Amino acid sequence: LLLLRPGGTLGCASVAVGSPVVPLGSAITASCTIQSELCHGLEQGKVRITWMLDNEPVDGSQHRGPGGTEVSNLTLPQFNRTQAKLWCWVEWNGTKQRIGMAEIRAGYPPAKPFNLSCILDLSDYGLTCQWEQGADSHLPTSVALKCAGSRAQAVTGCTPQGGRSRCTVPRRLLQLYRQMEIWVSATNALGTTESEHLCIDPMDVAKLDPPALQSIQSIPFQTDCVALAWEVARSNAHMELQCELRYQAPEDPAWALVTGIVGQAGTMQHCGFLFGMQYRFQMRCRRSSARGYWSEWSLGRNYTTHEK
Amino acid sequence: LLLLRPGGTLGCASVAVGSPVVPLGSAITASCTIQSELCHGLEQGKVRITWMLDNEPVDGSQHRGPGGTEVSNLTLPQFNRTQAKLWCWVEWNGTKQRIGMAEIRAGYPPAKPFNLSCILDLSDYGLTCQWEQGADSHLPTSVALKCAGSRAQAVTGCTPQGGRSRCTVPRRLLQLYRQMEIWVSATNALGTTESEHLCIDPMDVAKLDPPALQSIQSIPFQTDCVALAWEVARSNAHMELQCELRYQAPEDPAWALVTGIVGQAGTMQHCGFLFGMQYRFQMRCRRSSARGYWSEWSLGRNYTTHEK
Amino acid sequence: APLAELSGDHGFQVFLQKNLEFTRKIKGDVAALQRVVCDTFQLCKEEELLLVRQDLGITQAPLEQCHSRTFQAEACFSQIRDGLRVYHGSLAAVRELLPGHTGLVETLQLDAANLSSNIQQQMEDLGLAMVTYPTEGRGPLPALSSHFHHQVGGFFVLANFQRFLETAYRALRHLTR
Repeated sequence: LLLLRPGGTLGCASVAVGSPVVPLGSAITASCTIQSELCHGLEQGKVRITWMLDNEPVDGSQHRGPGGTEVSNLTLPQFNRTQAKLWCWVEWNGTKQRIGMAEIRAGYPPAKPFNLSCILDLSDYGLTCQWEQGADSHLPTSVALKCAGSRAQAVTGCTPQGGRSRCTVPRRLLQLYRQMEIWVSATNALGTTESEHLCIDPMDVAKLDPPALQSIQSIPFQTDCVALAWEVARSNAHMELQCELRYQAPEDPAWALVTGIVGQAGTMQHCGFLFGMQYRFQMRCRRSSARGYWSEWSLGRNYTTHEK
Repeated sequence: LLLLRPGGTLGCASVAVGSPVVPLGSAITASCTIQSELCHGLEQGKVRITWMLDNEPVDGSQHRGPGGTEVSNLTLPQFNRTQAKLWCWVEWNGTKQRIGMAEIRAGYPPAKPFNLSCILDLSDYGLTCQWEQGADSHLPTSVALKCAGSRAQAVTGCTPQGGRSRCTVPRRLLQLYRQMEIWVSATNALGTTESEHLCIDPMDVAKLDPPALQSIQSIPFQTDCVALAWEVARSNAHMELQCELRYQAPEDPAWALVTGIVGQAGTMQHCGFLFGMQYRFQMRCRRSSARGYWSEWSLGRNYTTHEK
Repeated sequence: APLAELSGDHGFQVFLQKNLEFTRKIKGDVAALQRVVCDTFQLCKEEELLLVRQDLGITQAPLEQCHSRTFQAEACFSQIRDGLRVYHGSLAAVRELLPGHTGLVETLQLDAANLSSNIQQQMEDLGLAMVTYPTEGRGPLPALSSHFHHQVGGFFVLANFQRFLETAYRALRHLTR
């Protein structure tokens, strides 16, 4: 154990490496320099320097250096570990002493993030984006989602926590109803890369809350028609929506679909139902600009048509 | 948009009450004073003042006041609501106008908190105290746990959140292994009250982690005795503890208890067990100063004694 | 730019559709806050507070350019943009009034600021001349003498803002094809 003398400088020995972070598989050069007169008990001229990569001995070449120093140089032609400690040892009083160390990391420049997509949550108007990280670079990599208004004012965004590939931009950093530029940036010691840039109006990727089917009844009594009353969720009350209805008879796996239902709330009529049959109805909506996501299907509602 | 004319004064009308907070059931006096020349369109001498308590009309007595003002006084002999708005109205251009308002609250001085008890959590050495709040005073009441070292230096403590009757004093505000004075203080507009003061050393109310039963075996083979190896939890390793063991035969609802087990870890012997019977064993500990709480019972451990 | 040319431009129509929806959203949130003020302070009807309003000297953000027969997009847009900025400031008084609804008021302020910058940026995109109106005395509200006056002040900030949005909505809709 190398006990530092209080206030003592560590001139006794030092390990230098070409670069502490290198591309995986590339060569490593290092040198261990010992100023023996600064190391109590190390007799000048009798210093034997050895190296260990983590726990494996590796060979260096030792020579007399300037100013009475002893220097050992080391080259590892192909460094294939992502992380290792390079130890410099000397013999001292019949014992082997760790006298210096350098940490080496190896990996790749960050992979280009891809499959970037975002959803606006209407409960708090937070914009949650997620992406694929790509191959592991084996190096500490800082990833951030970047977000700029159309006038490229300040770049804001969010930082994913706990190594996840998603994060949420809070409402106060967004500009609603106008195009924003959104991308992912990844940086590590070997470089920086960016995903494709998305140009989206956060409102166009709003995840709508499902509508509610209020009531279903036959009209008038003899026909094969049904009237449904429906209403959109409050959070979508100010939007122009297009909705669709689906219904299914119990044994029938296929859903029948009624599209092009427009407006905020209302009743709609649909015919062609079998008599005395129980049907299951669901409805969903999307912004009429057709951009953005469908809401989930509403809660199902069952209705049995009257007998003939 | 309240765009005040620069320098506009607001002297047209004002409502004054004896006190905005009164004991429940007591009398309320109020006055509404109108300076008609400061109210555009209110013709002097034709001002008719009326009152409403929330939405109920109440009668005042109106008279000419000093400086051309009109004053209406109101007395409510027994105010039984915990909260109300007293509105002063005037007629103006054929409409009734709300011209002034005073909020009145009624309740009781805070009830004396009681049943104060505290537990020291050995995982973070936070002292969590809880108490009973007593009857609701119907008034905004600030409650705080107070905590003073024996030399009555600074009074620290904690404030319960969300109306709860418990809070946790962090380690940095505690004085371990010495008596501290702990009490609850409650204050509202009608007064302040304090609970009984506890004098405790936080360590004496430490909640110990349960010991662990390491192994159970018969010794020696023929006897009705059993040897148990046990060990206290790491968080209690520095304490002098007294522990007790309990065991129970499956059908037997009652637990047999072995008390006075002392020390940190060890083995103990106990006899009197039936042969070929499965017993369930548990152990718990407390600080040997006998103050403070028992730990929970350890995880149960079953052992079947050998046949005769 | 003459109106005809403007309303033919697809980008401009997209801008109008988006910001009509945005205005409807803001109006919905203002109405929600008006319900809170009514429930909390029993201040629900404007006609019961005309005398106090007169006493407080409450005025409204000008929007006459959006009314007039000689409707001028630049002038009207400028007044909408400026009025939104002023309401952004005045809503601070409502936030103080309703500590339990800070989130909703802050969202309203964010939306007002966003709509204002959307209009500003659209005017720049269209090369419309920016007219800036004097905003004397239109900062956030000075301290008011009593709780009651503060509550009435908050009531009128919301009532006037709702009216302002109604007029702005009609002006934007007037420009849609």
